[in-house]
Amino acid sequence: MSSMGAISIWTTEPEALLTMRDISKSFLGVRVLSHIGFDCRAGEVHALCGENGAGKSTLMKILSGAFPADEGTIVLDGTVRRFTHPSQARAAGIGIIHQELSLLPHRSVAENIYLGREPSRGGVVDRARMGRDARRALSRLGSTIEPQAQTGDLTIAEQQVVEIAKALAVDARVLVFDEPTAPLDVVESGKLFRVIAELRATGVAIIYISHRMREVFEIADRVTVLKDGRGMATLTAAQATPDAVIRLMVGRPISDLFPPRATRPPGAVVLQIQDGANGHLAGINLTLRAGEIMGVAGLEGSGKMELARAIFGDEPFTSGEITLLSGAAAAWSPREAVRRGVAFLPDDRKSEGLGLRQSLRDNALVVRRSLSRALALPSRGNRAPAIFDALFRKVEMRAADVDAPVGRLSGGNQQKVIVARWLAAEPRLWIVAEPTRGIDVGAKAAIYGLLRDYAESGGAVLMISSDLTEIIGESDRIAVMAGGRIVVELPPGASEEAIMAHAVHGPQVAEALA
Amino acid sequence: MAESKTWRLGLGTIAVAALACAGLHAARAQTAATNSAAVDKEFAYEQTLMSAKPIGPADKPWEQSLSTNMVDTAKYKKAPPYRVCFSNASISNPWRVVGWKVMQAEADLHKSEIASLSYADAQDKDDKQISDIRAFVTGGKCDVLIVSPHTSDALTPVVEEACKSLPVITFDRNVRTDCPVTAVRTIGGYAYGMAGANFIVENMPKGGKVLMLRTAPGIDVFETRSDAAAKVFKAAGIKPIGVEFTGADNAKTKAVVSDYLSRVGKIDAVWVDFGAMSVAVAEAFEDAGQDYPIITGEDQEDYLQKWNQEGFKGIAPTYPAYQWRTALIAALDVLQGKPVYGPDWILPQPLITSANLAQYVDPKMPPLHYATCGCETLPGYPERWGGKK
Amino acid sequence: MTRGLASLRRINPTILVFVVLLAAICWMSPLYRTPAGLLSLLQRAAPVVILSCGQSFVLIAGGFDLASGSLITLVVVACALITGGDAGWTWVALLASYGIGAAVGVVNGVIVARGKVPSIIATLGTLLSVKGIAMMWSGGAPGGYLPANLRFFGRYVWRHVPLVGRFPVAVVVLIISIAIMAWLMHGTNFGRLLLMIGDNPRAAELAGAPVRRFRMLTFVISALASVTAGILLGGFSGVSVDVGTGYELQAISAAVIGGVVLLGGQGSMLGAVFGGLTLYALFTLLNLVGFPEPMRVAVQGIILIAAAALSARRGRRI
Amino acid sequence: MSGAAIPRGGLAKFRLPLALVICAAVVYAATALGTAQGEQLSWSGVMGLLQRMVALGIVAVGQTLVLLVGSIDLSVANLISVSAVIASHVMNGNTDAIALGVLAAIAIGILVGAVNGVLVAKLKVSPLIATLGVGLVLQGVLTTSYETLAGSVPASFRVLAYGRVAGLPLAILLLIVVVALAGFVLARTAAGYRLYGVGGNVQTARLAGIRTDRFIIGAHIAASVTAAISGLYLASWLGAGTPWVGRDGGYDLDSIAVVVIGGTLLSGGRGGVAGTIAGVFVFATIDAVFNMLQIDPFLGQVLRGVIVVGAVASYTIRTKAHVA
Repeated sequence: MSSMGAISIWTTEPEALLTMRDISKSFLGVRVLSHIGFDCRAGEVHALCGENGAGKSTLMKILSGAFPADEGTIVLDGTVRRFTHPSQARAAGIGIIHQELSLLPHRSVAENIYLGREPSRGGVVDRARMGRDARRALSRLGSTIEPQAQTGDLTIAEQQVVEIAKALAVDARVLVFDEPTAPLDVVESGKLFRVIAELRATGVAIIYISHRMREVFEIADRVTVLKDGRGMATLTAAQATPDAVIRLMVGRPISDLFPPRATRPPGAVVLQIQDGANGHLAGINLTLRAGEIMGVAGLEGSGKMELARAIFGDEPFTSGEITLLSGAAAAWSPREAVRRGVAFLPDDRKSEGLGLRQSLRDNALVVRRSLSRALALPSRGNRAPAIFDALFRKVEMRAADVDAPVGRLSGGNQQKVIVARWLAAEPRLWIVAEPTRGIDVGAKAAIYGLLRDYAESGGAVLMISSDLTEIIGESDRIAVMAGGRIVVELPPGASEEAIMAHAVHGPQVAEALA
Repeated sequence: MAESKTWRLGLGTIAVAALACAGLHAARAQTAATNSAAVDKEFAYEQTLMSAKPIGPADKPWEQSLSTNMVDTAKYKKAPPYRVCFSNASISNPWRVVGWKVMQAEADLHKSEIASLSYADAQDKDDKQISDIRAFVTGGKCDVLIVSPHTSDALTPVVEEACKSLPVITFDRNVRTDCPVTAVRTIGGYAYGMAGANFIVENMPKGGKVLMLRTAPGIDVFETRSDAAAKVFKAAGIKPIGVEFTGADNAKTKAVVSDYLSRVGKIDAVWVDFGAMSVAVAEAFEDAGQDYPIITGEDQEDYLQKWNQEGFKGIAPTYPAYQWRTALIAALDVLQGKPVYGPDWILPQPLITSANLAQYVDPKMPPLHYATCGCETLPGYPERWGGKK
Repeated sequence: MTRGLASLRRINPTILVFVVLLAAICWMSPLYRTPAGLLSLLQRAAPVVILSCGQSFVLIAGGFDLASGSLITLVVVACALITGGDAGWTWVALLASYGIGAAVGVVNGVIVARGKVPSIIATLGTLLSVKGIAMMWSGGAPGGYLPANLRFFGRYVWRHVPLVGRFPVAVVVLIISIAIMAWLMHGTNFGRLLLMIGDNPRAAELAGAPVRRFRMLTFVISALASVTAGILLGGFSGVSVDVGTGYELQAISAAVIGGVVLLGGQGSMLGAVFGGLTLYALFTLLNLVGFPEPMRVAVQGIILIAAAALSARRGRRI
Repeated sequence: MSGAAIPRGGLAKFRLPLALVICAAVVYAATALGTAQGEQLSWSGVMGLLQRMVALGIVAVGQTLVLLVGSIDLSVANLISVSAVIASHVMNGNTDAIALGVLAAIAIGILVGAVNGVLVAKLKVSPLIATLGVGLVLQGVLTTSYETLAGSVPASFRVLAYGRVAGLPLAILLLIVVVALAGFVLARTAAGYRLYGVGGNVQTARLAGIRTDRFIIGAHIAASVTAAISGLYLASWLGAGTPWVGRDGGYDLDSIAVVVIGGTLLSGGRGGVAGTIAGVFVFATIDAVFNMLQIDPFLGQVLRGVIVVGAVASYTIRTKAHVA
C-alpha cells in the first residue's frame, strides 16, 4: 500500500470519521461530479439522496477505489487517502454493498463472503474456519443460509443478505449501502434495518443510498442531497422532510407521483387464466380487463415474477386454461406472446432489457423489427425520424443522439427506451415488472403517467412490484401472491398492512381468513 | 496514462518478437550449407543406385531390390494363418490412401495365409503411434508388425521395444535402429531431387530462370530432394530466381507462381519437391496466357495426364506406392521363414520421362492416383482405386 | 476535437490499411497497376472475402464457425465425385453443394441454438465430422476432375472486356455474394436484429426476436458462403484433399481485422470485406517482397493481434 | 448460466467426472472383452491406455486454469512444439545439459504466457485472437529457425517418458503430480479461490480487492508452463522435438474440448481439473476403442466429432440461457 500518501492534517470536523471534500470527476470531458463534499461520523447513518445521474454512485465508486477522482481529497480518520484500486479501499476499512448484486453464482456462500480475503495459512485456505466465520456473520444478520450452499441457488433476497455479510466481513469502519433494499421485500428490509441499527451502535459510519424516501427518513441521521453532480445541502433528520428533500432533488415539489385512477369502467376481458400451474405456480385464477392496471404484490419467492414469466411464455404454464383476447394461449414462447399483443418490461434492465452497445434507435425498434418480416427493410423508424420524435416526446425524453449506444444513458432514460419500444408495438396486454426499480423520482412519475395513459387508451396492465407504495398508488386491483398462488385480491387503496398480512402469512392463513 | 503505457509495452513486445523472427531467419541462412560432406556421399551413392540394375523379377518392381544382402528369418517361421498388424502414420494424403489400398489388395491375394490384418492409424501424431504400437505389442494378437513411422526419431524406441517380442518390418520412412527384420525403402530423396534438376539443366536454354517450389521446411524427405536439386543447379551455375514454400496447396501454388510471373515476366522452368503442385503450376501459366515452361512433377495421374495432353517438357521422378505391397510381402516371407532382402530392402525408383510416359499415364484413373502403385494386377483394379474400367 | 476529425475516426481503419497495402503492392509490381492486374488480385481474394462475410454473420450474432474450412473441402470433393469430370453434371453438383452446405449450417445451428453447446465446441465437432465425411466419401483421394464449366466460376477470365481488358468471373460472383450479404446484414430487419441478438440474446428474446431461428440462420449463411468460396477455390485451383484447410481461421482473422467484435454485437459487412481484402493484400505484398514463407504466418499473427488491440482500444472509448 | 444440472458441494462435484470416467472405462472394457482382446485390460494394457493421456492431460490442466479465469489459449499447440524443439536443441544429446534444456523450455513457456496474459489483461485483446496470433508468431519463428535448432534429447532424459517406478510409468506420475498440484491450488488455496472469482466475474473480483490482471496473466503463464512441460514430455517420448508435433497433435482445440467435456464453463468461473482429466480419459479411450474395433480412420474422425458435441450437449441441452 505504498502508493497511498499518508499526510496528517487538521480537520475542521474532528469527530468525522470520513470526509470527502471537493471531489470532481469527468468522463470523456463531461463533468459528472463537481466539487462535492460531505462527511460521515462514526455511529452515524448518513443518507445520500439524488436522482439518477446526480452522481451518488460515481462518488461511492471513487470512495471504493474503482477509479480515482480528478480533484479533491478523501480523509479517513484524519489521514488523506488516495485509492487507485479497490483493494486499497478495502484495506483501509471501507466496505461497499453494491447496487448490482456481484456474487459468483457457481461458488458457495462462504467462498463469496470471503472472496479476496480467505482465511488461510501459508496460502492454504482454512475451510473449516471460513465456514464457521461465514455462519457467524450470517447469523449476525439473522439469517440461516447454509455457508456451503451454492450462491446461484439462493433467492435474490438471500443473495442480498450474502452481499451484506460480504461487506461486513471486511471489518469495515465505513460501510456503504447502495440501494440495498431494491431486491428486498418489506420483511427482508426490516431485518436489514435492524442490522444497520446494530452496526451504528458499534460505531460504524454508514452511508446509505436509496430511492425509497420512506426508508431514508426511517433510518438516516443526516441526509445529503445531490443534484446534477453538485452537493445541494446536508440536512439533519429533523430538517429532512420529504418535501424539502424532494424539492432539493428535483428542483420542484412533487405533490403526487401517481396519476388519478381509471375514469371508465373496465372493458372487455383481455386475459383470463383458469387453474394455471407450472413448476413454480399453482391454481392461478386471474381475469384482466382492458383499461385496468392490476398490481401483483408478494414477497421474494412468492411467485410474482414467475407469474409474469408464465403469462409472457418465458416459463409457460404447463396446465390450466389461458385465454388471451379470446384465443387459447397455452405453452407458448415470448415471441408468440409478443405477436399476440403482449408486452413485457423486465425487472432487470441491463441483463434482460437492452443491448447496451446498440444504439438507442436499434433498442427502441427491436420489437417492431421482430414483428415485421425478417427480410423487409429495417423497420420504417429508420427512415422516418418523425415516429421517433413522437415516441420520445411521449416518454418525455430528448432523442438527442438516437445513434449513440444506449449504454451511455442513465437508468431512467434506459427504462424509457424500453417503454418506448413497447409503445411502438401497440400491445394489448402489458406485463411490467418492477417498472421503477433504481430510477429517480422524475422518471418514476413519468412512467406511472405512461402506464395510466396506456390503460386509459384501452390497454391492460399487469404490474409486478416489490414497492408497496407503487402497488397501492397505481393499481386498480391488487393481487397478493404467496407460495406460488394468488392468495387474495384486494381493492384499490388497500393498506400496506393488509397486503403484508396476506403476503407474509401465505395461502393457509388467507384461506382460513376466507 | 497507465493505459498508453501498457499499450506501448504491448507494441514493444510485438516489435521484439518481430526482431527475434528476423534474427532467427538470418541464423538459418547461415547454417543451411553444413554437413555438406555427408550430403555429397549420399548424393553420389544414390546416383549410382539410380543407374544400377535391380535383382528380382523385371515385371514386378515391388519384388525387386537394389541391395543384394539377405537376412535369414528361420527363427520367425510359423504356421499360417498369420495375424498381421500394421501401425500407419496416417492416410492423410492421396499417396498414403493409394498405398493403403494397395496393401489391402495385396492382403486379398493371400487370404489363406492371413488370418487378420489389424490396422492402427496414428492420424499424423507421433505420440499416438507410439501408443498404438504398444497396444499391438501388449495385445499379443500380432505375429508380425508392419510400421510406417510418422517421424523416424520419435518411433525408434518403441520399435526397438516391439522388436523384442515380434518381427517388425518398417517402410516409407524408417527408424534409426537395425532391429527391424528389414526396412523397405526406395532409393531416396537425393535421387528424386536430382532427376528433375538434371532434366531442367539439360533442357533449359542458357540463362533461363528457374523457380523452386517446396512443400514445407524441416521434413527430411523434402529436405533431401531440394538439397539435391540445389546442388545440381549450383554445379550448373544456375541460380534459382526463388525458393518458395507452398504447403502443397494448389491455390497458394498458383498465386505464388502468378506473382512470380508478374514480377519477373518469364519463367523457363519450375522445379517442385512434390508432384501434387505441378498441375497448379501449369494452370498458372495457362491463366497468365504464357507458354508452359519445363515443369517437373511426380507420378500422380493429373500431372501425367496434363503432360501427355499438353506436351510440355516434363519429367516425373517417383516415390513408388508399390512399397506398400513390398512391406506386406516381406512380412509374410518372414513368417514363412523365407530369407528377405535386408536390413535394407531398397526398391527401384522408376523415372518417368517422355519416352516411357505412355506406359504410366492412364486417363481412366482418377487425378490423384499414383501410377507407380504396382496395383494393375491386384484384385479390384481399377475400381478399388477409383478408376473406370 | 473538431467535427472533421471526429468523422474521420468513424471510417473503418481497415480501409486505410488496405489502401496503404494496395499502394505498396502497386509500387512493387507493375502488373497490379493495371485494372486487369487489380482484378486478378480480387479474383484470388474472392474466396477469403466471401468467407469472411459469411463468418461475420455468425460472429456478430455471438458465435464462431470453425467448420467452414472443412466444408470447403467437402464441397470440392463432392463436386469432383458427382461430376467425375462430366460437364453435364455440373448443375447437379452445384445444387448438391448448396444442399450440403445448408444441411451443415442447420446441423451447426441446431447444436448451438437447441443443444446449447458453445459454438466453438459445436463447430469444432462438425469440423472433424465434415472432414471425415469428405474423406470417407472420397475414400481419401477424390476420383475425378472438376469439369471446365464448374471451374468457370473460379478460373475463367473474360478477355477483351472494354475499359478493363480482362475480367474474372470470380469477381462477379464476389460482387453478387457481397451484395446479397450486405443487404441481409444492413438492409433487413434480420440483420439489425442480429446485432441485438449478439449484444444481448436474452433481451432480444424478451423483445420477441426469434433468437434461436436467427442464430441458426447465421450458421446456414456462413455455410452457404463457404460453399460459394469452395466452388471458387475448387475452380481456381482444382481438386485436392486439403483445399479448405485453415480457411476457418483466415475467415475469423479477416473479420476481426475488419472490426467485427468477437462474441457479438458489433461489426459490418464493409469491415468484413475490407478485412478479407487486407489479409489477402498482405499475403500478396509479403509474397512480392520475397518475405520468407514461414514468417508470413508470424506477420499474420502480429497483424491480427494489432487489429484486435486497436478495436479494443476504440471500443473502450465508448 | 446456472441452468446446467451440475451437482454441487462436497463429493458431489466429482459426480460428472466420475460418470464420464466410468462410462469410458466400461466401453473400453466391453470392447476389449467383446473383441477378445482381454490383454488390453492387463496392467500394461491399462498403463498403455493411461500413457495416451499424458501429453494432452498436462496441457489440458493448464487450459483448465485459463478457461476458469475466463480466457482461452490457442497458442499451446505451437508452444508445445517450441518447447520440444528448444529442449532437444539445448540438450543436443548431452546429459549434462538436461537441466539447462528443461529450464530453457520452462522459461520460454513463462515468457509466452506472460505475453499472452499481458495482451489479454492489459491490452484487452480478445483472448482467442491474442493467443491465436501469438501461436501463429511461434509457428512462424519455429518453421523459420528449425534447422538452426535441430538436436535431440539424451537417452537419460528419455527416462521421463519410458522409465517406471514400481511398475508405474514415470510419465503417468508426472501427469498425476501436475493434476494434483493444480487441483490442490484450485480447491485449497486462496489463489485458487480468487482464480474462480476472477473467472466468475471480473468486476466482482476487482471490487473484492483482487488484482484481477495478475490472475489472468498468472493463469496464462501457468497454461504456457504446462504446455512447455507437455513439450518436454513429448521430446522425451519422441527423442527429439519436431516443429509439427504440437500442431499435428491438435493440442489446442483438443485441450479445449476435453476441458469443456469435463464440465468447465467456457466463460469461466466453474469447473476444475477433475473433470478435465475425465475428459482426457474419454479421448484416450476413444482412440484405444477405435483401434480395437478397427474403425476406419475417416469414420473415426466423424465419430470423434459426434462424441465431442454429444458429450457436451448431454449436459448443456438443459441450459435455459442462450449460449453462443
